Amino acid sequence: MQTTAVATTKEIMATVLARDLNDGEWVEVGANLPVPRAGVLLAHLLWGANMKVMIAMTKANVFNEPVIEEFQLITDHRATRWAEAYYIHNDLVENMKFRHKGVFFAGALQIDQYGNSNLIGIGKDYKALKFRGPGAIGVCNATVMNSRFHLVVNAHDKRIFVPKCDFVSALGWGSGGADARTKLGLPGGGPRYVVTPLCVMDFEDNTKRMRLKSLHPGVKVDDVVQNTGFELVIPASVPVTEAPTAEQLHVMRTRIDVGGALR
Amino acid sequence: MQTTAVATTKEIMATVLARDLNDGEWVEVGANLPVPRAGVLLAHLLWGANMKVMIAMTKANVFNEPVIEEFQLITDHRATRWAEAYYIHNDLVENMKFRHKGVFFAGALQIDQYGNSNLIGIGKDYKALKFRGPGAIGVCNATVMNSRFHLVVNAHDKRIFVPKCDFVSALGWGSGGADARTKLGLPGGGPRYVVTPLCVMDFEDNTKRMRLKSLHPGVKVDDVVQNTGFELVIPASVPVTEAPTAEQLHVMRTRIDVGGALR
Amino acid sequence: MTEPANTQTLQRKKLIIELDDALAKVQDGMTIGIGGFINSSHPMMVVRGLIKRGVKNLTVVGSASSGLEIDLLIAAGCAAKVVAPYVGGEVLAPIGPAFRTAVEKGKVEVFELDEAMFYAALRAAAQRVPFNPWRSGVGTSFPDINPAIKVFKDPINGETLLAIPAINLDIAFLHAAVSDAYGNVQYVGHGYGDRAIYAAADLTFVQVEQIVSNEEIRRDPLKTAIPGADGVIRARFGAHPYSSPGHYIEDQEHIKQYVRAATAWAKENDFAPLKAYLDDFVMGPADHAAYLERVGIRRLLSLNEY
Amino acid sequence: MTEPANTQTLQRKKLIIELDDALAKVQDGMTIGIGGFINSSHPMMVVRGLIKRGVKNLTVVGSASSGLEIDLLIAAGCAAKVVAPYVGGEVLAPIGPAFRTAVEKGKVEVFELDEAMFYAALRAAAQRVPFNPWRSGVGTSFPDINPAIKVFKDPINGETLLAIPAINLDIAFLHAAVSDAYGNVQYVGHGYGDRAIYAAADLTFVQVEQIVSNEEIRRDPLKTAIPGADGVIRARFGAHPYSSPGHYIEDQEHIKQYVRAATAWAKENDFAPLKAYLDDFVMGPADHAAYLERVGIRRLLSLNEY
Repeated sequence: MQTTAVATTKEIMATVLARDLNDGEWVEVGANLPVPRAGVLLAHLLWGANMKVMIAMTKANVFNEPVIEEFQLITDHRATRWAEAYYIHNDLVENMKFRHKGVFFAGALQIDQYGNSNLIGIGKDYKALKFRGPGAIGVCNATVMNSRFHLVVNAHDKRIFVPKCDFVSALGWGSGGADARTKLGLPGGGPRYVVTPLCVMDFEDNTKRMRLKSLHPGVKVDDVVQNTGFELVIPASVPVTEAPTAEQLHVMRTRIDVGGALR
Repeated sequence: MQTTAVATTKEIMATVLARDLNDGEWVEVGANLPVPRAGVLLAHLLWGANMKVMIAMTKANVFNEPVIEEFQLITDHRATRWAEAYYIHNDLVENMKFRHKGVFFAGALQIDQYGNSNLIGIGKDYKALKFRGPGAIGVCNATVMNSRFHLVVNAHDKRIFVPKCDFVSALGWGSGGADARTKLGLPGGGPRYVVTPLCVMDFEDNTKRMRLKSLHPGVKVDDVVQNTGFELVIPASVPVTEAPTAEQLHVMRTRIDVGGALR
Repeated sequence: MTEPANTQTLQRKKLIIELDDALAKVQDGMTIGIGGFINSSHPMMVVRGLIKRGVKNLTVVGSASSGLEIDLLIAAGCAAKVVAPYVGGEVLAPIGPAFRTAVEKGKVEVFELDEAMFYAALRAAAQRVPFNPWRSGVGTSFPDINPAIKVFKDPINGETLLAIPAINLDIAFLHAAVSDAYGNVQYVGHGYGDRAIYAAADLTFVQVEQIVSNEEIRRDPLKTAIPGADGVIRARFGAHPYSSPGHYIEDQEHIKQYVRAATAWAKENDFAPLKAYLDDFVMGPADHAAYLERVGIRRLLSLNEY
Repeated sequence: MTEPANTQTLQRKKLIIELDDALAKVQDGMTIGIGGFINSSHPMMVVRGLIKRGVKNLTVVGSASSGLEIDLLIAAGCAAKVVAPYVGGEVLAPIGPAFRTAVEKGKVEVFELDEAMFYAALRAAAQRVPFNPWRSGVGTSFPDINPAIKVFKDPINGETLLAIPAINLDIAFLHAAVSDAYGNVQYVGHGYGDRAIYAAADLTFVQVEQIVSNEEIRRDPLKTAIPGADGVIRARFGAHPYSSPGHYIEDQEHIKQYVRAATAWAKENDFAPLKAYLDDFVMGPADHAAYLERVGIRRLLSLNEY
């Protein structure tokens, strides 16, 4: 690999997600979620030949596709061309066993320090919302039933990272503590990473408070602190987020993101 | 119709069941239940062109079939040839709305005076059965969710018609009374007819005690009374069970029961 | 012996109906299901017909991820309550603009739930039980903001679960690829969650791109997703501006035109563009053909998958 | 820029396994699901394999209507508990003879339930909830004779319902027409309730008449009933003596031979004929091919659907 191309922030974010994925896991490739899509496909193509990839509500394996065409909408029927099986949507949402090996990616309007998140709306009074959100879609369930999930947002500011979510549509670590989920009887490993355009965060083992894990190139600790509405756990030394290797970047740009959505 | 052929008891029983069925209803054609099968198909061919007939776990319409081949086993794949749709078996058993228009036929090891019935086994102690039955199959549910059901047995004796079932696997009218089912929150009209080789019985409107409705040709009231282990309601006058018309018998013998299972 | 009389006099009844026959079953205040998924397979001919008839106070049950067909019903004032885990158009409209503003203004009530709760509720109706239990959602705001969802202890192990009440549909409206004349409906592709909507409904009317022979249906019985539609309605391009798998892709230009109109209401409190959209594309055209003429055949012919 | 390394070094792992690989996962005392329906589609190669290995104390979860494959497991002493709404062979054996006598003798416990409760229990496992509610069965003996089924008041309306506990399968064994090498399984016909058994299982092994290409599977993704088998096992005539839709009908003569042997145990308390049957057709043959040789190719070739 001789290339010295520099990865974009979105490409770095995708690579962070990819590195967390293991071969054999079940992952959704959402449409209109280009960063998680690229992360999933990067892992699939480079070390996840046996990952089960859900594209447009089908079970697909695109490991041998030279170029994985991108579709803008999750309903695009052309994306079902790779299907080995269809997930009838109610079966998909009602059969939970396969999600033991699943990894999920969620967005949010608001995220608090324990990784609880909100897609319902903004406002103290549910009956008089200041801003009505899109609704929880499948996020409430998918963040419980999958082995773990990552919160991925396209902006890092105090509107998103709030001391307390007005409403919680996907539980993170509740009021904190490693048993926050198990004491409610919930399976699944909960939120692992929070990936933003500034940094990667994870959760402290015992308190499950959000913790700065790595800073994207050029970002300073203070940039994160100033744009986060709660107190983050800041380790003594925070590394720079590992960039994609030349091979990873090459595969991303030539097979996954030919259209350049991440550039 | 010039024929003067005399119907057999089983043909009469089938005709009784047929006459109860209305066009548009949903009915199962069980394999190895030749009497209900013939009754269903008779209604379907003669006045039920729009009945939805379940054959071998498919939705079929055999109205235009010249001869409806009979299969001995419910699993015979050849009987799926008429399918317009498949009933995936768990969908069939879990989707209950269509059964609003359904009519069901149940057999039994024991039947009591309120039409409660038993397929579980014989014996006072469940842990030490004298005779282990086959199990309730789908009968417990189908007798609740369909609009009504008929009990159909191949023998009429005191082993079957008992004062009290050892176990109830399909509820009839409980301990009696027209509200016996509704007070338990159960939909469906409950058992309507009990059809045996001797007679047809139904249930008195208020008490829901079993009542003699008609006697098959040549059978006397006393034949029924002597072979029934509880006190039947016997009306002042009991008609002879209406035999199939010549046309009905002709259709039955030439299109439905060519093999003569009922003869 | 004579020939049996039946085959000469009786015949199977065709269930092909007109749009108005289906719409006539809808009464104000009913609970109505609308199939499809975000930007695909909504029964838009029916949706426009409902608006044109001025149906009011509907409880509109969308699909697990509803699109802007629900937004349009809200914009037109047909919906009093919406049951949908999502109302939007993905990149074309992250949140349905009319949905957003009508909820913020208190004009429409939301039955707040996520996809899994949505199917649990429909399934309860299909199974004729008052509720189904679900685990996910424990510890979230759902039972607080939707009082119909109850937290309870399961009677077997005493675990904390949510009880999701049955949502029974008076009528479900769906859009599919084909059916025969007898209500056997097949999709191209998987058909999203339409089967679950069908299973929860007292009556189901399906608009289809084409009616095919019963023999064609019988070539692949596994494809029959809806085996008992109460009526099927001819509706070529009937999902427009949304896609119909195997037939046409979504009309993004048209959807954006709607989104612009609805966004004017949401952001500037200006209803005029929505009024104009409704006049042009819903109230104005005399029927489905007139709607398609308004859209233009050249546009329709451009919506090719390949 | 170089070529990406991955396509040269990595490849998708084939999931075609040997019978013994699947059987090795089974431990005494496990809860095992066996697919099919009465006289069709049971994974008999696996069933014979389980018996041969001498597995004990299984909780055997049959299909909604189980056949004599469960009877055979009981006869062979593998089953401590049976979960099945029916065990029999229709006209070939209205009640499974070994089932009947083993239950009467107290050798086998029955988890008493009907088909709807059966699927409610499997679905609960698939949904990872401790139970599902069901209405039918209220007022019957089921909650009395099966203490695992609880009568309760629903938390929404206070209606009386039954709580059916989840039945989680450690391993499901199924028989199907075809799969590819990657665990995508398709049936000829509807596949009975096998999908529900699969959905409730931690691991699923499917024996198939034939392995086909991935491309063949992809010709009709809707047919893929089991999208994630953990292993597929080649098993031509593997459902014998039961039918395999699209491949062969049941071998009634062979089934009757078994029924005669099991009936001798049930009616005359004479286990010798069953012992002989087991020796001849289960313990004796070294492998599946040897079993089929014992049955005889002429017999096998006679089991044609048409």
